[in-house]
Amino acid sequence: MLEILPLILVFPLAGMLLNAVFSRWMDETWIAIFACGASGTAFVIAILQAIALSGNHFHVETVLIADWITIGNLHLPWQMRVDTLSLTMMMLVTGVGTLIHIYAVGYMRGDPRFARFFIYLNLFITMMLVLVAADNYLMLFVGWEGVGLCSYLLIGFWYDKGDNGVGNARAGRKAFVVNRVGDMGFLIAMFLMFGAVGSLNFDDVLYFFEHNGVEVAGLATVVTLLLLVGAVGKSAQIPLFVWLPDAMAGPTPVSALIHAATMVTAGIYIIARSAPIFALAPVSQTTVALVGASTAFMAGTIAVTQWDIKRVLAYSTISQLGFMVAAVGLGGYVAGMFHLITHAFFKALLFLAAGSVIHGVEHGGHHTHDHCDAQDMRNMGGLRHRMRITFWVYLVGAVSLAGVFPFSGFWSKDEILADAWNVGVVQGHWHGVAVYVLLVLAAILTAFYMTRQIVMVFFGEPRSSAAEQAIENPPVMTTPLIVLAVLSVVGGALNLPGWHTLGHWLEHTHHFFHGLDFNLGVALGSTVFALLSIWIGTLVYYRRPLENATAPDQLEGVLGPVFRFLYCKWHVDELYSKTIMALYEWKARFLAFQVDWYFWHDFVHEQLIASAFRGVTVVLSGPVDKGVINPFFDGMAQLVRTFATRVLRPLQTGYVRNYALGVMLGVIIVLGMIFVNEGM
Amino acid sequence: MTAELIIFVLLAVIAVAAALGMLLSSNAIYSALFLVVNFGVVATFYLLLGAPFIAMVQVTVYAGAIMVLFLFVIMLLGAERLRHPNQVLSWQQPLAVVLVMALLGFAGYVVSMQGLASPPVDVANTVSYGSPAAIGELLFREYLFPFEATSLLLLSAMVGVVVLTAVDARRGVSRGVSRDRRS
Amino acid sequence: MIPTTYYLALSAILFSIGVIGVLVRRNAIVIFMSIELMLNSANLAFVAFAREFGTLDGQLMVFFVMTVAAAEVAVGLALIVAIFRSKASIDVDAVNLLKG
Amino acid sequence: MTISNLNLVGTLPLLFLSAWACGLLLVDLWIPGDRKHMTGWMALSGFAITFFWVSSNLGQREEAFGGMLAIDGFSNLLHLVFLGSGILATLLALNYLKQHDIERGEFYPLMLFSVVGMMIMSMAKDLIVVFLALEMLSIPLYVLVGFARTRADSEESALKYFLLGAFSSAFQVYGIALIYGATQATGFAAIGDAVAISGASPLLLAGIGLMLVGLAFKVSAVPLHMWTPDVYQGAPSVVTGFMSVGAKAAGFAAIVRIFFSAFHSLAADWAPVIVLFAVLSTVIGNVAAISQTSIKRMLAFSSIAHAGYVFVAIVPGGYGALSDFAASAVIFYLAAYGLTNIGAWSVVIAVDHADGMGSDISNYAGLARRSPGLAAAMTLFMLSLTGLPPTMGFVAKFYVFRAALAAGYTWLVVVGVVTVLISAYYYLRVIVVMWMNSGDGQVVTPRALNFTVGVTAAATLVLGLLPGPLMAIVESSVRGLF
Repeated sequence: MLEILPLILVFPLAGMLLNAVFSRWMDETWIAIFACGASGTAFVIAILQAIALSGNHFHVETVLIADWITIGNLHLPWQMRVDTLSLTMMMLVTGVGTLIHIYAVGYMRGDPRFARFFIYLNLFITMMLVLVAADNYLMLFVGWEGVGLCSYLLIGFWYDKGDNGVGNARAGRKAFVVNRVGDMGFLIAMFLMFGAVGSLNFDDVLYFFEHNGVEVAGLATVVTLLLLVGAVGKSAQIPLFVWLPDAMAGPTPVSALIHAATMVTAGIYIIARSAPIFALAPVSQTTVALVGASTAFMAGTIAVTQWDIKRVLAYSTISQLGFMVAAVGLGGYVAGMFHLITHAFFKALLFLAAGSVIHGVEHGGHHTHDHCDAQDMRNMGGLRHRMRITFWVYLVGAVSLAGVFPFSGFWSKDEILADAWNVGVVQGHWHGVAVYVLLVLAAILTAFYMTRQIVMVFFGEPRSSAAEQAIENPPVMTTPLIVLAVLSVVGGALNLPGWHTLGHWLEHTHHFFHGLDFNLGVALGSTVFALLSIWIGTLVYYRRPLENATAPDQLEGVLGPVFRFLYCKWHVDELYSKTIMALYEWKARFLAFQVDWYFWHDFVHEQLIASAFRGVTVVLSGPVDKGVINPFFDGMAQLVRTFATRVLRPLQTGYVRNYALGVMLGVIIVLGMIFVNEGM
Repeated sequence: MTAELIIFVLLAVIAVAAALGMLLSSNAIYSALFLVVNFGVVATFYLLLGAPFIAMVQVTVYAGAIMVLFLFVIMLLGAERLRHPNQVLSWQQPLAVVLVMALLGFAGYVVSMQGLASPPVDVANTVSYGSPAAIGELLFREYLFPFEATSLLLLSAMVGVVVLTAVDARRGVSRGVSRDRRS
Repeated sequence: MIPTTYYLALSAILFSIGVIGVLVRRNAIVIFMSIELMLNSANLAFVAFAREFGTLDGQLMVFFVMTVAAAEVAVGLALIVAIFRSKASIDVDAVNLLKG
Repeated sequence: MTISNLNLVGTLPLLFLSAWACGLLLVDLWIPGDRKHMTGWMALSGFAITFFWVSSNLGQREEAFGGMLAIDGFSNLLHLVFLGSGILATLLALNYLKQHDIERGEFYPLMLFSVVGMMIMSMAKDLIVVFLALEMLSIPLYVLVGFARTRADSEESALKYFLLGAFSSAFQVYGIALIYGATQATGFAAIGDAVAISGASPLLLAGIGLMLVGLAFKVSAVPLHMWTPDVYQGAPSVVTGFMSVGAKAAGFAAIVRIFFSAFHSLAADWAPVIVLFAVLSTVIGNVAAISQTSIKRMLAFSSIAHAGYVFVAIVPGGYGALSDFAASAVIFYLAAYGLTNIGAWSVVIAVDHADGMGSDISNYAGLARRSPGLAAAMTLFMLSLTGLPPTMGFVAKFYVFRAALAAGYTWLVVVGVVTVLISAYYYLRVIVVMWMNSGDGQVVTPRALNFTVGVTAAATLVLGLLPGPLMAIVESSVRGLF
């Protein structure tokens, strides 16, 4: 039974090739059938594998496809690995992937590049399966690069749209370039592992580290930190997260599949896969946990300020990925994987539902010739009447994300918090406490911005004619939403306290993976925080809904210049590029905002909370996101390019005598090196 | 010994002077003639070194045929002097001198480390050494392959010259030079 | 008998003069002649070494170098003639279309 | 008069190709001017026959012409690289020459002569043969570079290539003279013996340095690279595709043979220079490529960078047991680079118009829509040149870095990885322009060109996915040679 595993790659690949070759003779229906069928078949195979594996007493199996690289004693085959960890990912990728395929059939209908979209999508599924089914780091890297390429192609899918007609293409390139930084870490880690172990097979490498224990702790620290660099790039953590919000330029199913459910979790997967190495490197674990927790918090604060329905979700995704990274950093691999799964359900759901909203509003816009921005939440409002199914599934996704009992997000997020509590309070590590505090704050923010979004989009009165005329989408789009909604509700059952189904399942892969007992105190605490946050959000946004599409955010009245200042992102860029100037101006604005504080009798608590949010957000999303990190990468690229243009190009003068001088210089350098080396 | 040394120094001075003359003449014709002188002196050195065959080849082929070809081309093109003696690359010259000085420095080091030991036997005076017969024997025995390869090399060079200078009959454009010359 | 080292020194000097000729002259033909001078000085070194060792291999080498030089001269002069036809100049500094 | 160990039989493929070239010169005289592609087809068949002849007997271990030539797995595999690039370039030339109105029958014999020179270069076991082979491959190339005589840039690049090539080969000759003076020999084996006995003298080291300069010039290593972009841009693109693979591979063949066998015991002296070449070439080549707007110049700088990666593979050659490994890595890398690069140049030819205006990267805008197959192939080539999986370029880079790691040059591998990262930037730009910009302009894709692109693209992908058999062949052919 396990021998059929390679078919899981064959079907999506075949679907891709079929569509690539024959799409010009097929209509959309057939393209869709091939693409969805390919993905669905892969899902069925994954299920069969799971059954076979449990029948096999969970014994790890490897399936050799072909020899690949054999250099001396180095043997790297195309070999797939079936264990509970890889199967979990395979089922998730193919299952959620299939649902998103089906949804995309409706979403992309009529697009001139319909076939190409599904070609990319099937290629992505193939590559993602290569990533999770690999039996060695190098093959994993192939998948890793492959999904990166697909992601990049799909972000730029509507390459002729975006700012100045090139914005989307630029977003794609940004994603690619930023990810290469992460890849560099991954590659160097791989070479180091290879140098020490002489192999890149998971079993060999992990055995080496487990077997040699503390003797190789130094190496383990370096390797894991480099792996972390890779994971940080792929999973959009500080400081490499900048590409993910821009990646929302791609079609919404792509955002759901690649930039929420699957590819971005590859970083968590690789950390989980390398768990035994991380176990030897407490420094790296601490770093991982803190990076994750800080990202979770920071992205949460930024999400509060966004207008674009997908950008809110993008920052939310970064935040939730931070939860997972923090979890695996604390050794809570089961919790991390659990959250990975539930997050895949509800975030895919939210993205798809957001896509449904956008689609509906766009449709309304066509109807009324109101060409407002269909992704701007200020142009929405009152959609709960016009798009009932979308509203309800969105609500399910949102409460699940907010961590409300008994939705799936509650169970998984709670387990992460329990892990943090365990490390911080029970075991008494300082970083555990820090992670716990940051994650709780992030959870509060999560509930707040989801409330804000729900209220803005679905409640109140429509704030544009497009929203008034918005209509519900056809069943091909809503059915996957309903399925995902059901999964978001019941997903928590995967790893209920007491049963620990997922924990026991994953334990077969590695003994590091074991769940933690339910912590009632933590659970109660986080539930209270979540509900409180929702209540505050309701107070701010539901009681005083936006008047119209151009009205300021409720908090904007409170925060005045700060909000507008946030809104003008390019302004912030400019501001913080002149660092010193920026500090002064920020101070001035801060004072102005205090003076203008005319609202404070009504909402004093909210204002306190809100101003804290805003203050931190200004700092984080301003200088850090827009002012430091972006310019850093742009600056590096610019520096290299300037060097090439200003220094290297003029050297190439075109005068043959200059070139002869170059040859002569080479002669002198070579002779000089040889003689100096010899000691003259 | 001393007489030999005097001859050597004298010839060496002439050789270097001729080389410098080639380097410094602004007229390409003079350069070529200076180079002929240099090649002639070097041919004398070959004789001193017991290489009569090579010396002969040097005079006939190098100083003779090749340099005549040079002179021929210079005169044909009327390119004795450059039309515009402006120096575009003013920094090239000093840099070149510095680099060549460095090269000479390396050469001096290498030569000084070499020592002044004379060869054990003076083969230059033995009759058979360097004679055409001895060379030919070696050429067709040990160096057969390079010899054959050279023939191919010359053939391809010939073809190349035809390609580069032949005037395209279809266009019938000769661009400044008479059209029946195929180098 | 003149030590080989003297010849080596002489050939190094001639070689350097050739190098500097390539680097500073602008007339393509003179540059080319300088290259010939470099080859020639290498030949001198070959013959000197051959005499030192009492073998003929060095002289054979010279023979081949000369042949190659002849081939190079033929192709090189043909090229220069071709360039002259289109540019009406053999100033290498005037041949400066491709750069950057 | 007898010659010891002549072994004409072993060199038959070489002799055959030389004879074919001479014969073709004669036959060409009777082929009318408007049917010169027949000469091309005949040259092609000569290449093809030799290709299969050589590939039928890869594992030989023989010598010929009294030990002047070696016929072994190393030379045979590289023969396949030369002949393969010859075949592909001839295929491209069939239409290219006519399209650019420079069709002359001599083109093909010159190409054959050049390949003969390359083949000799990879077999050479004597410095004089190395020198002659270098000239044999260069002189036809000088002519081929200037073959588009009607275009000023072709002439200009020929002059530059010629003057600098002659300049650097003068250094090489002088280097050979010094080596001869230091070791009393020109054969690699005899030099190796002499070096093992007497060790390094300044004379020998100077000779090695000067000779290395001549060879490094041919493979365009920084700082001897400056001719490369100008010549690659000015030369007819078929010639560029051919020489960027063939001449480079031949240069590396000679470097490997000389340094792994004759100067093996002096690795401590030459390895730092090789490392320097590796670092300078990868860094300068990749960084300079970023600012280029012409795809030809970009590929030229990319070829400089790739020379640097080959140098990375050569570094371990000085470490006793690793020299086989290094030689295999060099061959594999050259094969990968050759396939990919000729493929890329075929696409350049397809996009290039006769007026030479199609060589800007912006001309590739919208290629994905105009000619999806061509764009997909070009994407593959760019990915392979970057070294991304699952292409052959990735495996080759992996192979090279693995060799350097085995010799303990971790920092060199880190430099390599960082430069690969830099290179992603400009290779990616081509992909972006093809797939994400819109534009128009015609593409000329004759059948032979489609065939070339298809073959190279398929090989790049297949050998990236399943390089095992080729690796096995390479390793078994080279084992024990150095």
